[in-house]
Amino acid sequence: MHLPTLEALAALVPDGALLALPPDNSTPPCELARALIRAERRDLRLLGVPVSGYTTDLLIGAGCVTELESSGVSLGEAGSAPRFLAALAAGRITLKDATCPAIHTMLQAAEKGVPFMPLRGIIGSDILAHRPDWKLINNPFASGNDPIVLLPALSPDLAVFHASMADLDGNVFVGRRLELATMAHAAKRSLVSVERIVDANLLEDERLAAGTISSAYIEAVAIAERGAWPLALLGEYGADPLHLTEYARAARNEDGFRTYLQRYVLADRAQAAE
Amino acid sequence: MHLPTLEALAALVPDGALLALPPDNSTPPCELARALIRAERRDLRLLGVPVSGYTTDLLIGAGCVTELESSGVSLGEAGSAPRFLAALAAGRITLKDATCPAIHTMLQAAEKGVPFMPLRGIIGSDILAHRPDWKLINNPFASGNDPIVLLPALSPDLAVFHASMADLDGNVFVGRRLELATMAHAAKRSLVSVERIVDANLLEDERLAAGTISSAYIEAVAIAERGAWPLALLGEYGADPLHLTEYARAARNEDGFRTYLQRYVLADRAQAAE
Amino acid sequence: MIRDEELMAAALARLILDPNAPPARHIAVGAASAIPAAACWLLKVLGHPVRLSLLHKHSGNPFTSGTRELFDLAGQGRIDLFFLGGGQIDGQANINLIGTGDWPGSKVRFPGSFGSAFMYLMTPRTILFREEHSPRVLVPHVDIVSAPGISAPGVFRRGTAQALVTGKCIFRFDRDKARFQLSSIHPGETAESIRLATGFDYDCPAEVPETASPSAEQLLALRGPVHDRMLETYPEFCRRVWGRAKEQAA
Amino acid sequence: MIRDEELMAAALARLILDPNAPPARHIAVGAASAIPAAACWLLKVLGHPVRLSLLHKHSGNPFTSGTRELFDLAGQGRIDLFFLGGGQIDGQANINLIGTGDWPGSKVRFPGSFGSAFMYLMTPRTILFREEHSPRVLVPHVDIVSAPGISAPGVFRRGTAQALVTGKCIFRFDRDKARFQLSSIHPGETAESIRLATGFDYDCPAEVPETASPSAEQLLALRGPVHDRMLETYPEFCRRVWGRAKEQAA
Repeated sequence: MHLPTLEALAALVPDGALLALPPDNSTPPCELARALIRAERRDLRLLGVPVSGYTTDLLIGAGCVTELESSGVSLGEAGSAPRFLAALAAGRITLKDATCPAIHTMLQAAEKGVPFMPLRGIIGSDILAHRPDWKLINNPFASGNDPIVLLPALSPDLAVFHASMADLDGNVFVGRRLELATMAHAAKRSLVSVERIVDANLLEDERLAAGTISSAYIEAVAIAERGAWPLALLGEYGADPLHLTEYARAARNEDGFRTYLQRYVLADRAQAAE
Repeated sequence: MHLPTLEALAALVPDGALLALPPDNSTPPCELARALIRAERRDLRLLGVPVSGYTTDLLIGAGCVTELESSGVSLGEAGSAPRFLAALAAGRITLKDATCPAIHTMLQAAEKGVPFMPLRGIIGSDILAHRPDWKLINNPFASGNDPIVLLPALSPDLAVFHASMADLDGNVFVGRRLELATMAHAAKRSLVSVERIVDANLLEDERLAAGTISSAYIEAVAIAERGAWPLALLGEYGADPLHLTEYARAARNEDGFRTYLQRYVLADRAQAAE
Repeated sequence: MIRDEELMAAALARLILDPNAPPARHIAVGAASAIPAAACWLLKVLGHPVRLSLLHKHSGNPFTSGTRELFDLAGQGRIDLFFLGGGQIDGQANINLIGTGDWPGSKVRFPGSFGSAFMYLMTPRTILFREEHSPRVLVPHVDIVSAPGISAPGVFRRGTAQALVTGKCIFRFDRDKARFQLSSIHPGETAESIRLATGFDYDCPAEVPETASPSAEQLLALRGPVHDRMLETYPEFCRRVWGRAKEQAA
Repeated sequence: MIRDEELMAAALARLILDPNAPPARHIAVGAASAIPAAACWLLKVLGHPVRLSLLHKHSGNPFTSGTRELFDLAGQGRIDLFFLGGGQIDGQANINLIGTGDWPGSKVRFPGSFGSAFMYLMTPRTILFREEHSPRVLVPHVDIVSAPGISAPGVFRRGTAQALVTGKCIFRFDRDKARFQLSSIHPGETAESIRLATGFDYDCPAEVPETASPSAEQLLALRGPVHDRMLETYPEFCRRVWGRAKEQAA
């Protein structure tokens, strides 16, 4: 389904939904996040696939988020994620610490339609002690002692990301970032903003097909040019490091963040893009 | 590693190896199979990923195979697989019946480096009763009775297939047949025949990267033009149904098969390609 | 004159649209299922909204994550309807794709189970289809169970067979009774001829309607646009049934 | 004049080539590990056969199956060596990337564990790297364990830390004693200054050599071809250390 505006796409995200988000260096749906803030979405639960950055910090700062599961939260070279840290310290968000392959594995379990999947490692990490939803069993195929962690399937309400292109049938090209395919397969529905709609069937091109997520998983697509700004979109455009530094500085305190929000999010998009 | 001849590639397959093979409608390494027959390879164990056809029937008929694990063996529209049926009836091969998603799952477990993975379904099928290596447990995440099958990781000694192209670094393009990627990831080593070597890095092209298996998994590549003949190679050329019918007819009995082998396999390749 | 394949395709199309069955938004069709594919294309061509995923479609194959994706989709509950056949099918809707006699087919060996042991349990609806209707195929009890018609309580299962369509009739499956009931009889057959040709016991109401023939509109669609769409994936079938594959394929 | 980063890169390169350690055919390097990346590029540039997979490489990123592929590769045993750091690192080589104080970081919250809880156990060799060498970072016991330095018998684990490289010295890790030993001291430091700056206890031989400075050949390589190869992935680092990122990036 193609939607006329990003606002229409944001309208499909209900309060309280569990949103799977790609990391900053992948296909971050920044413009969609700004639309969610303008729509005053509340009680969102975010899942970093497998880590989180600017988009998550922005949504947390704007008060849209009550819960976050991730394996790491930072602004990369721009430093730590200030609004995340402030919200965590103030107890405004609940944090579930994970480790990258565990998040991939929980999504793979949902993709496969099984209730759990095992993963090596983790044993001895305090993460395990703080994840009552993760189970430690003995490998049923081992003759002796061989503890292994079982992770529950995780099916987000929505997978949201920003891709370079979709076709008229709603197939979406993500290239080699195939963790997005697993994310879309695992999620109940996927909402995607794209740079452009192409007048060709991506499934018909053998070069593009492997990097294409079939429309079977995509509920809606809307165009958002430079929709990953101020982050990069793989194969399309680079990040805006100066802006990220500006954000990191502004977001150090509540007032600075409010000013940033006013200027780059709540103000109309034309301005924001300047 | 690029090899000068297909014979050199076949020489890397030891007697008794467990070979993972793609099905007829995927990227079947037919010319490599013919080279293995010419090299009189013995005691091979074949895994159909997830089913088997002409290539497998040919290797079985030529006496290269002692064991087969697959979810289905047939020549498709050309009918049943005659040499497979004959060898099975004569007790010359051991057959492990599986079901398609179970084979994918066992390879996924090896890809992930875990000893097992669960899969729904299967319960109530006689396959389960004949697979002592598959386990039935109760879902540890369920409050009540919820039996589920656990499948062991399966790591073939070799994944062998025929692709359209490889680059100079040994990266191989398979397009949307990404079960081949899982097969290569799960296998200890992969041997690939290709139609051509391209003078470009497949990883540098975002359109091709998602359908490319990185050289990290590929032990050796050799050129075999029309190496999938008489089967099709996706996106390259179609199958040769007349030849497959000729094979099906010839292979009905041992003599006919010997004649076929003589003409199309043991005779030198130039002739065979006619 | 209406071909048997056309009659069966139209009958399958009606079963797919059955308002009493769970919705069929996404249907997957295997390589061997030409007539079921024709039924699905018929619905699409006549404007019914249904996503059709052909496993062996060459151009534009919908499974961009490899052949595993079909099974992942089914695992996710995204495949609403699938078709299965069987070398043997019995009165409890068990299917046998492995062989007759002792394991793994000491009398006759069939190709194998393919995905049936998984798909039959993961799909809300399965339509069993086998053109040959004989005591050899429709047996009291299958020699080997590739996939079970029903499952014990507690076993995760989304659905069972909705119906069994053969060259002679349509049986409905009653999952609670684990038993087939004769639902309609194809032209030229009688309740008696069906009983004689069927190895398993089944319920038979006093009045059994004749299987409705395809409408003129359906026939036009089947012989025109449906044929054209099937040509790439099922050339042999198109040639055999409509005798036009060669020219159009060339 | 030799920069600290160049000294550490050369030291890391020597550790990677350690003939007594398992072979390092395939090394993966994360986004935050610029100096380890420099060490790996140095080996490649000087002709040592090693496969280098940079997690955040933009063009030609080696992970064509998505970011999960790194962890799958490690699971398969195909990653021979990985680098880990820590907000805290203790005397048993436990690392803490989560935070100080109570869970999940009541005093100082760090970014998070990333893949450490998996990679540390799945990789035959891990080299711990942290530039800051202070009692704040090198503690007797980490407040929170992101990934354990050693594991109980029976726990699947391919390897432990080989060494810990800091801005002041190199510690070797003895997995049997679960204890570090001072191995070499960077120019300008002494055994005493190391002891004062280290919060955990460790073994210290009577004679501790000075960390060897990079050779002229290594310096040429680092400032030339290594810099050029790192520019795309670590522009900030290149600018800071070699002050040439901007021009060349432009």
